[in-house]
Amino acid sequence: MSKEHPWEDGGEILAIQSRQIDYTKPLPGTYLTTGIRAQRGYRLGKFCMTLMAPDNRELFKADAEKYMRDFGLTDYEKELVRSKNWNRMLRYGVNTFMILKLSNAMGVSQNHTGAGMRNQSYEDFMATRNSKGAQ
Amino acid sequence: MSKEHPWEDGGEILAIQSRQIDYTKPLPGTYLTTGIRAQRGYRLGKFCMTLMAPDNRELFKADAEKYMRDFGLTDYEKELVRSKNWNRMLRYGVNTFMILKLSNAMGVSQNHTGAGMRNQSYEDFMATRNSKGAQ
Amino acid sequence: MARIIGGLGSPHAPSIGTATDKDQEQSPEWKPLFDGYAPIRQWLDVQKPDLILMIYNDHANTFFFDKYPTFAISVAAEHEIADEGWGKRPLEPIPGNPQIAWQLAHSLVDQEFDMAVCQEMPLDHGCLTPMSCFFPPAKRWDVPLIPICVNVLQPPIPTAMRCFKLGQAIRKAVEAMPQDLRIVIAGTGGLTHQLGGERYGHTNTEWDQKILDLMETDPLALANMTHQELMERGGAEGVEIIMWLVMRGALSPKVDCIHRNYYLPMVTGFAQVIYEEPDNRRRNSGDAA
Amino acid sequence: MARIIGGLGSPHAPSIGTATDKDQEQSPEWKPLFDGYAPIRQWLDVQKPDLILMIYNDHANTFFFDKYPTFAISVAAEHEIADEGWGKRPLEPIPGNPQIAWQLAHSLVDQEFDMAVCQEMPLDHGCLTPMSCFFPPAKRWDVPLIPICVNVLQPPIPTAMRCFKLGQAIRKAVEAMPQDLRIVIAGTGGLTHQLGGERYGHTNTEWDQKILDLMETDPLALANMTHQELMERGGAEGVEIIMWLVMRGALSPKVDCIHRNYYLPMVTGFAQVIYEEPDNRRRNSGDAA
Ligand SMILES: [Fe+3]
Ligand SMILES: [Fe+3]
Repeated sequence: MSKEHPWEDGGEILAIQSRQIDYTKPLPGTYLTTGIRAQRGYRLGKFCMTLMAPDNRELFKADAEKYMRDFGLTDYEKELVRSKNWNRMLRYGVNTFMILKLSNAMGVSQNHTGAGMRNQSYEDFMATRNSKGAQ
Repeated sequence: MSKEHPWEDGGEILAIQSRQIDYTKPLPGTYLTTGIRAQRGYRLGKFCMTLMAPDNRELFKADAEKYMRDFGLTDYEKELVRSKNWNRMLRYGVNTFMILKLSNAMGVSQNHTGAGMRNQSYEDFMATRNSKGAQ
Repeated sequence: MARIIGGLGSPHAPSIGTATDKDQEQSPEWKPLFDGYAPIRQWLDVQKPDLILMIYNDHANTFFFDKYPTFAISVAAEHEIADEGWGKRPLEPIPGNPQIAWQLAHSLVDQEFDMAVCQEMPLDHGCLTPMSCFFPPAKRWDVPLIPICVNVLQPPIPTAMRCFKLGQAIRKAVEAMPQDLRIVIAGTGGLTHQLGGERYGHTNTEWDQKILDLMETDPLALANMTHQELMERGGAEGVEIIMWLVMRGALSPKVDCIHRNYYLPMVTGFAQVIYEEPDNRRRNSGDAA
Repeated sequence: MARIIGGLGSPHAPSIGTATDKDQEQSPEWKPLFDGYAPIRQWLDVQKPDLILMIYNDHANTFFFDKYPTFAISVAAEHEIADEGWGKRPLEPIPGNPQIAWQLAHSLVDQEFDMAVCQEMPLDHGCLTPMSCFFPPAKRWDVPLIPICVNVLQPPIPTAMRCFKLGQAIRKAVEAMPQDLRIVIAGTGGLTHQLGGERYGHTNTEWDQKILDLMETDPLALANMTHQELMERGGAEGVEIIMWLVMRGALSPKVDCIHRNYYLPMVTGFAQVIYEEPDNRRRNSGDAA
């Protein structure tokens, strides 16, 4: 486990008591963004939201480094974006639907993003599906 | 009663049933913004909200007509703003707290606005108060 | 008196809207899904409701986490099409019904539901997908819409039971309205899916079929489940079925399920239903006085 | 275990904040008001609470009617000072307590309160006035703040009873927290005032005194009143006292009112109270084991 970034290994326990979700027993491969995780990921999530605007997407595509710097991402956050490691972003605290806005702006389709999250090639992932057309 | 603008006389009945407020018996001199009244006043209320920004207040003070035109107020709404008739604005559907943003931008203090709503001079209104300093 | 004549269930995946816009509804991959909309379109055509109440969720297009409501209701006269980051769908803005919506908002808040009340609510695929599936191009937009938005994106999200109770409160509100209105309520989203993490693409057809059984005959069994149970079986985003429970809560304990369809092509269990109010069936068949 | 040690009541008029910023607290006109804060400042100094829960209302500075929540809670780490249209007050941003706030949000939503959850919530005079009155410059900001915002601006607004129940739910949430925290809850706004229409400047001292009596000894009598009754007596904006009922609902049925002050200089009946939890008094006087 990374001492500096204790969320990296995915075993982070959120300090929330709830009748609805047992945060001490997280579902495997699932990272609900709430509590400290949501707080940590807020800036990067907000960054992803800016990519809904066409003009911003153009700026990002033209010079991602400048775009990230201008927004004020931390070095760690910039590295996360560059890595296209969607699961790391989820663990950091970026909500799934923010990530889909980022991956879209990076030209990665939803199911390519998903295959990446599953640590599979797109083809291997698609081979597990019933119908390849209806996506 | 104005046929074209049936809300003008203040006797408008909002078609809302509620356990909390009897909209068929409006409190005299009181115009709650909800329902059709809130819908009607929405654009003008949004206009007032823009005057929270210092730059916008400067533009408005420099050329109110241009500012209103650029925002897209209707002729009726422009006339309402020019009139400084706060009660008419309330009846039209502009919430009290939007009006305070507009009157502030027009250089009218809250208690001057209030005296106007009471159809009193500022001095006559202040004579009804316990303490003139704590305002 | 206004009344609810029936409930619809529908998925709301954006890919379905794209298929519609690209004229792919009859392609081999999409036909099994759109065949499931044919009876819904026909039913709506016959019933001619005066209003659709759409229970849907925003996907961070209308709301952001700076201020995320648990429940929101639109009182807008017209609903813009949201740009989610890949351009707006080619749809006209959808008319609302402010008078009924304000009344509904008042009644729900009086009944202790803490709604965010929205005079502007651009709509994303959560609402647009079912609308464009219910109403083919020639029928857009004959029927006005009141969207009710539920947070299923970021915990704390409302309990399944709270959603069921919201449906019950909506029914109470509708039945107190003096207008002669025939209203359809729709629950959207689900069924099984998960879009984030190593568990991306989790599906569970058996559970989906069980949901459809319980939704019809024993919705309280679903309403009593925790989010944890729902997510464990149906995936993190599978919790969206709490929006179907709002629809179900607005209907009679016993409904006539006159249509049910299921198709799981890729990552989401798509299901459609029509639950007709028994009272409405009787009226239409001439049995009622 | 976390616990609520007492409740405060305070007006929140912006003019009070201006008096503070202009160093007019001891002017003849303002002294009768600020004398009422002296016992509160002293009590807070002695009690040293770990957290303030502030029940306040936004005045269309943080939220607009495009999307207006009934109840909102801040989970932010820091709260910006809002510019209401006449420049920001010269105050530093106020720290929150995200860990406790997220826990509170979860607990309230689990208890069927449909909160809007806010990761950014700039604060207006509704919250800033009491904060700067409770904590003079040397004490800013020693105690973190969780603001809870109530719609009193545009109907439908929550019923008085719903607000009282929100207070009860907050208490339940606090008492389930394992942390050893001593929490103060404050209700703000009111008493009698009306800022719009020919009835501008309506005041009612007799009713204000009655509110203060009932708030202490029979809050359910207030909770059972309709908005119409409250507005008729206390003016349209006098309905703000439903925020005091949230505070009161979070306290024991019997409280020790150790301070009460009233002053009506211009258009608003200003009142301050300290309601101490009997349990807290016993602990401090050494009676408790
Ligand atoms: Fe969805
Ligand atoms: Fe206020």
